[in-house]
Amino acid sequence: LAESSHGISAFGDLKYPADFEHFEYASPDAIKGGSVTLSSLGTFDNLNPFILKGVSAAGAAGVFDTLMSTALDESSSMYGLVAESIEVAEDGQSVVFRLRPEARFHDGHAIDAEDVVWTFDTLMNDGHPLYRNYYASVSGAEAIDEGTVRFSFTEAGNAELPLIVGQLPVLPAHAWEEKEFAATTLQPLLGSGPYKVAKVDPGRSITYERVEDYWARDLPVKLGHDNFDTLRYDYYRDLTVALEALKAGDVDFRREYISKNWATAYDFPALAEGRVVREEIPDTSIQVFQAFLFNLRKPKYQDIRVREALSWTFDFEWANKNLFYGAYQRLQSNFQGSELAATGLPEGRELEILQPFREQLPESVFEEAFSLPVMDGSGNVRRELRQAIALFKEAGYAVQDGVMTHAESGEAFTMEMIIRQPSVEKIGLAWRKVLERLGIDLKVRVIDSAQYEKRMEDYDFDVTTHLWQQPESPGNEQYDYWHSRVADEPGSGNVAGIKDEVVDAIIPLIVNATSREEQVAATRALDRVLMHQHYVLPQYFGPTYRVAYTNKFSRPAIKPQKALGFNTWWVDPDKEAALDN
Amino acid sequence: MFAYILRRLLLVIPTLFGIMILNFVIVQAAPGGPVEQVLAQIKGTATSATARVSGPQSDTGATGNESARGTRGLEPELIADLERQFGFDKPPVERFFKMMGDYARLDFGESFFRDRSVVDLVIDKLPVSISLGLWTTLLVYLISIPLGIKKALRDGSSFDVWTSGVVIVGYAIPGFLFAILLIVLFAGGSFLDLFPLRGLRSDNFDELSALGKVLDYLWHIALPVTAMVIGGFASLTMLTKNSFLDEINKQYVLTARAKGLSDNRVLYGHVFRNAMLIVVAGFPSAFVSVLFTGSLLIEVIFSLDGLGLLGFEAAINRDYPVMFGTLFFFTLLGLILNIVGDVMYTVIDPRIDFERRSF
Amino acid sequence: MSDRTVDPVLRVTELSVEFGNVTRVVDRVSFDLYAGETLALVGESGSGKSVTALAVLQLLNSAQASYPTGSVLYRGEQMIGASESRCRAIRGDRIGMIFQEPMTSLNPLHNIEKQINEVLFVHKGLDKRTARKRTLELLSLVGLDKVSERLGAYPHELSGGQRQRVMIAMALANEPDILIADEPTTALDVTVQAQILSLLKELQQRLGLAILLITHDLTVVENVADRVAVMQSGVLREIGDTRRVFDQPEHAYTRALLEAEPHGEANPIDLAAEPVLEAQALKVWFAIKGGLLRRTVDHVKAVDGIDLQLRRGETLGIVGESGSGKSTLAQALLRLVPSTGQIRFDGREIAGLDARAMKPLRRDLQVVFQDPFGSLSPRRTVGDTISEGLGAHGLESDQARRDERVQAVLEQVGLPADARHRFPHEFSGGQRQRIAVARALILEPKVIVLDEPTSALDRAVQVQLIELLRDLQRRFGLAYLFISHDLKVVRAMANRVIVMKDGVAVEVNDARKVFEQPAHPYTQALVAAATRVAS
Amino acid sequence: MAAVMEGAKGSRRDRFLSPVNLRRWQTFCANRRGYWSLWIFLILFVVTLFAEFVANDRPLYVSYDGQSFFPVFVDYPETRFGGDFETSAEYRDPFVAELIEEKGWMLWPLIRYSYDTVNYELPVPAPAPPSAENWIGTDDQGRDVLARVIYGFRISILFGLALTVFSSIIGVAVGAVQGYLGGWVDLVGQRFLEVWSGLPVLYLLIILASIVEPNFWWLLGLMLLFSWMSLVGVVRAEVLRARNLDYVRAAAALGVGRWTILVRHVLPNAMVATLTFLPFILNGSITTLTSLDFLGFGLPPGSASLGELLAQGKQNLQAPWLGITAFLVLAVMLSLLIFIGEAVRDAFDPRKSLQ
Ligand SMILES: Nc1ncnc2c1ncn2[C@@H]1O[C@H](COP(=O)(O)OP(=O)(O)OP(=O)(O)O)[C@@H](O)[C@H]1O
Ligand SMILES: Nc1ncnc2c1ncn2[C@@H]1O[C@H](COP(=O)(O)OP(=O)(O)OP(=O)(O)O)[C@@H](O)[C@H]1O
Ligand SMILES: [Mg+2]
Ligand SMILES: [Mg+2]
Repeated sequence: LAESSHGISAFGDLKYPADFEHFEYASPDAIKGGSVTLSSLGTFDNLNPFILKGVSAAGAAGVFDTLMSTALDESSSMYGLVAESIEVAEDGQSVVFRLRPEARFHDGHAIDAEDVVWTFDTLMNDGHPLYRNYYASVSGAEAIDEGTVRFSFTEAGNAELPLIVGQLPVLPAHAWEEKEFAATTLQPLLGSGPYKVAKVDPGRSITYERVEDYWARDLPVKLGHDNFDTLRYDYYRDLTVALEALKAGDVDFRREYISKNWATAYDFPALAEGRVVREEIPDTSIQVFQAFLFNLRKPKYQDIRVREALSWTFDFEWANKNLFYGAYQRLQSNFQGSELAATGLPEGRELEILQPFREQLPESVFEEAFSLPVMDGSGNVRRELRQAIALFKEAGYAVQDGVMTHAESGEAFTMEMIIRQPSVEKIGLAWRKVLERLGIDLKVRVIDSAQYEKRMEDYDFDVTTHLWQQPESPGNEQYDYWHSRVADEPGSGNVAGIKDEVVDAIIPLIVNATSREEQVAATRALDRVLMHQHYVLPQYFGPTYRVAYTNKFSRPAIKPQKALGFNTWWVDPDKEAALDN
Repeated sequence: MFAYILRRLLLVIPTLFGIMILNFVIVQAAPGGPVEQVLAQIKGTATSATARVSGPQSDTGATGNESARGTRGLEPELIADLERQFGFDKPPVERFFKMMGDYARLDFGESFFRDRSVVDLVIDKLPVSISLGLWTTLLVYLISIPLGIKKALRDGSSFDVWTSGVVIVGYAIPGFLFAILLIVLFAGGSFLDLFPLRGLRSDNFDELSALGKVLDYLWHIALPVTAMVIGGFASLTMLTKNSFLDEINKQYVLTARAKGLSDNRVLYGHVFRNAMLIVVAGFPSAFVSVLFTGSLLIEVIFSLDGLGLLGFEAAINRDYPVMFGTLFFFTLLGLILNIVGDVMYTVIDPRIDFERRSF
Repeated sequence: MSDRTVDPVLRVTELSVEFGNVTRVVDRVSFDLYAGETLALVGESGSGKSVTALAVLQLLNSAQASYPTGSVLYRGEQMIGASESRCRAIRGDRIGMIFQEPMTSLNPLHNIEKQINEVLFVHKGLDKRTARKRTLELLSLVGLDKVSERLGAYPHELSGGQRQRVMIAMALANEPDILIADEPTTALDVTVQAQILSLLKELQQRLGLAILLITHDLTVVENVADRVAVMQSGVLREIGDTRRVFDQPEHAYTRALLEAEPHGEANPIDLAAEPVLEAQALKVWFAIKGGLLRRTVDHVKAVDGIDLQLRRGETLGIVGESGSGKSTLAQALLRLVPSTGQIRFDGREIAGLDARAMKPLRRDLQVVFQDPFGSLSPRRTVGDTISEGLGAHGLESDQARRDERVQAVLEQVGLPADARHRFPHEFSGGQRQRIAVARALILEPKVIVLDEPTSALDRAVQVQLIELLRDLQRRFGLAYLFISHDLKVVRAMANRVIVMKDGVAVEVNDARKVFEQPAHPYTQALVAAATRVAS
Repeated sequence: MAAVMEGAKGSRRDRFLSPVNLRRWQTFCANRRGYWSLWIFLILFVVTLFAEFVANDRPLYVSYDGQSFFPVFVDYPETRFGGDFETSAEYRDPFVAELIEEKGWMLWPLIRYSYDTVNYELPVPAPAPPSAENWIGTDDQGRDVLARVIYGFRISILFGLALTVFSSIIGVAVGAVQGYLGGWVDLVGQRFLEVWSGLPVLYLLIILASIVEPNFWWLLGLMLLFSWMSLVGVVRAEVLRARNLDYVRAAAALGVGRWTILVRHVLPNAMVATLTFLPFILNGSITTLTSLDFLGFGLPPGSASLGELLAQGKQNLQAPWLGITAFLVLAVMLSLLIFIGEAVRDAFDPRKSLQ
């Protein structure tokens, strides 16, 4: 049997020892108290965040504790919360959690193994379908004794599985005896977490209050967390109005996702008077990978020269300067912002992995560091277009009567981009203007999400914008993202339809990596191949968290590396007092 | 007349049936259904129904709530499961007749996504819709009609010109822009912070005195109603004015004046009824349209949950039970009000009948 | 009766009225009206009588009409330019007005009770119950039957004469100082007419009512008026005591007016001529709706089984009590109201024909409605209205020829050619009536149904029109169905006469027989009344 | 002889404008507001109709190497002027401009932007405020607002006019027939209308968008399917009333055909309501197009549309020139139409046409 541990990471390299006092990024001196109002968009009609039906309230998950708690400054480590220790079976086929005897629900009931088992079974049966998908490789949970629970897996050696099980919330079985789980509710649910629901105004606002005698309050994983006495979410339907709410002082904290607002809308009296602070906090976590995606099932995109040519036509620099107030940076990798991103030339283990495939890969993989064309931001892209035209020529295209046409088939090269987020429309249209000069007609179509989903599922599209949230520790999902075996399965994650032997060969190396180094090397190799093959055309990311908040917060000196960590902030009574004057 | 009303009432049933069947067919034909909607939700790619209306939430596609591992492909069983859950494993014809059967028993089903009965949902949203609809309609009618009459009387005068200008400008101001403007000016933090930003009542509503409640309510609806009425005056005012101009020179008006009636009495007692056939008879349907469709954007901006939003979201999110349920309510109400409207015609003008005419 | 030593209640001096600053339709008219007297205003159709009356009450549309000269003093108070509120206090209370065209002068959407009550509410401040009582009283005073049932009736449910009496009741409701009566009895049969006139007399004696009576009926003038004023082309030609004017008219026009008299006999008829229009057992019942759901509770038997026959070249007069169903009968024959029974036109059964089948027949079956104003489209010029029939029957496709015919027919009825470019509201009552006649004549039909075609015409025009009709009849063998209260005119036109009462024909006979040996008591009363009035 | 001449002259003028119509025209002109509105509207309409000559990113005329070019009409590849690309020349590109100016000259339209021309040389991020270059600023994609308004006005007006004309004709006809005939025609027709108006427009749009790319004509067609219903009720009510009037009966007695009666005598009563509604229907059509754009079911992204401008106005409160421009355009257009409508109403009011 493997030995039990206070925490777990994919490769066993925990940053914090068993007797750690608190996470580095949380301050033990944080002051509990104060009340905070946040804004939320849309509406809610449900307090049970685990089911399909209803729109659950913001912050509803804060009422529940999970088996383990994620460390926000490590790539993939979790430390016991409800579970005191975790033990992965030698064969990797199961994992055992030992629960903390002091763990309590808010009604005083101890959290026992039955609760965990019940939660798992309930989520799998009546919970949101997401769980069935998420825990597909977990075959079951069983209570060994009152304080011990075992999860078994359908596959062995997947280092990711114990981690996702650790994310399992624990719900009180006894509170659900009479109630139907799958039904939405506006009755506050019994949980064990740092907060409980204090007041619900359906669809309009929800208020949580801190549980004073929270059982885990002084646990290392929770120390310095969840400091506000009351936490309230007000719902707004309209973004502009939500922003006004900040200006009017109805909201204490806001993250801004729109560069234009950030640049122009933040000049209101409260800010000038210093009652509201506007700040950019560097985002050091792995970035969402957002890219134009070509449907490689269509022959016209199968030519790498065509794909590369297209990358010469996307004028990010102009768009960034003129449309986004220079707020963004170009994504250069699938794993931007992480050590997993390929940089420079391949070396070491990465090179070793790639070497055997030299034949199948473009030479640039070994000879050049990957970079996307950088334009001067003037909108004048003549130089780049010449490149693009040259590539198109190579690929057998020529401009005839002003239209980019395949020389042999006589087929015009046209593109249709479907998008579901109106925000992408702008860059789509900017791109369209450039493509026009190549004689390529790019149609931009915005469609609603059900229709979008339908078309994506049927792969009935030409170009679209897609997002990948890459995990800090890549694993099985890479099969779904890139592997050829899912390329033709309807509804898979390999939306682009990549069928690349090299990619197929690298993915197992990532999944089966036994050390972080191996994982990193393999992932970099994958990243490098994907980028050099120009399967997708990367867009951009925002390198900072743009936040504005009432000037009453203090926060720990160290920010968590992988998140903003608002739940480690606290209301500083001095600042709050200063506000009132 | 009695026979006519009876006939009309009986005809409501086939009409409703026709509407439902047409809608059913068309909705089936639309690409993407509730299953796709759930899938999009699971994958985190679902965009909110009102995204276009309320503006993009983010420059990037990301909003910070992508689930880390949710983007993986979905098992076919899951999809089949969802289909079963929504009843899509049965053929459309069967589904339709089941739905109609349920409706006949006044069972309107439950929302696919919300776990509330359709009836509850509608009842929930009524206060907002009625508040907006009623006040808007009332204000518009109470202001436009006298104004239109006055304009008719003073046709061509400078009063006529400037009031035309005002109502037209009001009409041309897009309601939602005006709403935003109102918010920024009167409810935001940059200028005056006089009015609440959202909702129909304050948090402490229950603790207020009766008068306090009324005031609180008025305080909340002031801005949305202002934004809604601003565009409503023009057409009614002009219609009133023009109908009056048409009627005001008729012989019977002369008689009325010869009786020594005051201007108002002539206008409201005599001309009004003659001129207002369309306006008055159009009232019910105007009310319905304000109630159910006229206020989507205003509802979004003032974070009010009304029927307009409910219907729109249901349509975009493919929440069929809610969609058909609301459709059913609205059309039923619309049909009944049409009958009321037609009966009003005969009340207003006793010469009117609906019989066949042979010349 | 009247005392002319005191100040007149109404003094009109040098009054002129212009429309659109160009046409002067009343030119420097002056007259006084004393309490207790009746001043008759007579004159040719279109001479400005009605306009003068309206000017007195300041009821002309100020945007169109102007008063270049003159003043109107009511009890010494200037009316021209007086404040609206002052005028209002006088109108309907101190000065009552009976409009010339009762058919269009009532509010179509208010019932009778409401319309009469209103005057009482406004000036007397009566409550609903008392007002109702007074309304009932007034209605019976003017000789309306079934008064309490009629209170809820709408104008369109009343006959022309009934509406006229409603107008009279309304004008008298507040017992005014002055009554301006513009052709108050045109739609009334002689008996009712006599009743109304004596009612006025009685009021005059009791209250010192001053009456400005505008009429074409010189017999009436002779009987009731103290003084007569004669107008022509907007100018007051002569004013004087009735006897004096009638005996020694000073102005040539007055003389011409007095001399004109419908005379002569109806054209002889060819008894062998085949009937062109026949009806058998013709019935028109109007449903009376009651209750919340407006179900039919009873019927008004407006026409209750009438048989008639009209031969080529014949004139069939229809006389009878006001409200007896004459107009309804006419409309039924024309298939304009739903009826039961048989109607044969030109040997063809037309009762069941649909609109399309009726259309070609209509060319030969024309009508002049009792209410000329209502029967003219307000938005179409007179020329369009008159020529419309030509177009409808494809008669004259050439625009210029059509125009010529319109001009010709206008001339025949005594209207200027440029009338065709004007709209109906710009004409006087008598002019409108002639337009309606012109519209029927232009088609050269076989049968014309004439419902009170001469009621608003002055004697001279009346005579001219009758001559015209008779002439056409002689030349083209036209047949007329002639509805009138004016027995003189009927006599001058009709070969046979039907006397109607309560929807049935009480007597059908040769015209001479009817007038000389009336058989039915009602006819006797009618003829008696007519002679009484005449003497 | 002279008389004949006189007559001929008279009749020619008569034929051109009968005395009544002459009077109507005079009454129309007498309403100064309406009269001037008509002129302004016509001018705006014609100017925007030729938008390509007013606002374009291509010169009207190019003289190059002694030859004449008309880029507004013809696409000349850039290579024609010695450039790189075989696609249509981008005349605003300084490189191309230089090439041409070396050997010739260009005549530019008043506004050197088309509705989709991006001003790449913005001094500040888009939306840029009004400047000498972009007279009423740019939108949030760097496109000239004035150019977009000109093109947007054209497309909106054309859409609105087409929709209004067709839907009014259909609506008035249907309402008139139902009201006039009454009976079963009315009863069944009204029910049909109710069913029809119950159609889920949103879904039809979604379906349409999934089959074709919605363009001007598709949207026009689809909107036409529904927009005609707005007038039916009004017209029907008026006709139900007017068919009982005496003069309608009189026309029937004349033997005038029922349809002619309907058109000549009954419908004019519905005219006031119709005329009053027309400007609003027109504006409504434009707003419909606007809200379609708003919901993303409208014209393809990038098209010039007032709707998009409005949406941008809302999303860019910091750039008031967007919202204000959109509002002004709508307000001016609506005012003009309403004033014209009033004057037309006056012209057809017999009691007005006196002076
Ligand atoms: N609104 C108007 N516009 C233009 N002319 C008018 C108008 N009203 C009346 N007239 C003209 O004024 C003249 C006088 O009309 P008025 O009605 O006073 O005649 P009247 O003497 O009452 O005739 P009748 O006996 O036929 O009723 C007529 O020639 C008529 O054409
Ligand atoms: N639409 C209707 N509804 C109910 N009753 C009606 C209607 N039309 C007419 N009547 C009634 O029918 C009767 C006959 O009316 P009609 O108009 O035929 O009389 P008339 O003989 O022409 O009278 P007058 O000489 O007064 O014109 C009247 O009592 C009238 O009240
Ligand atoms: Mg007269
Ligand atoms: Mg009659």
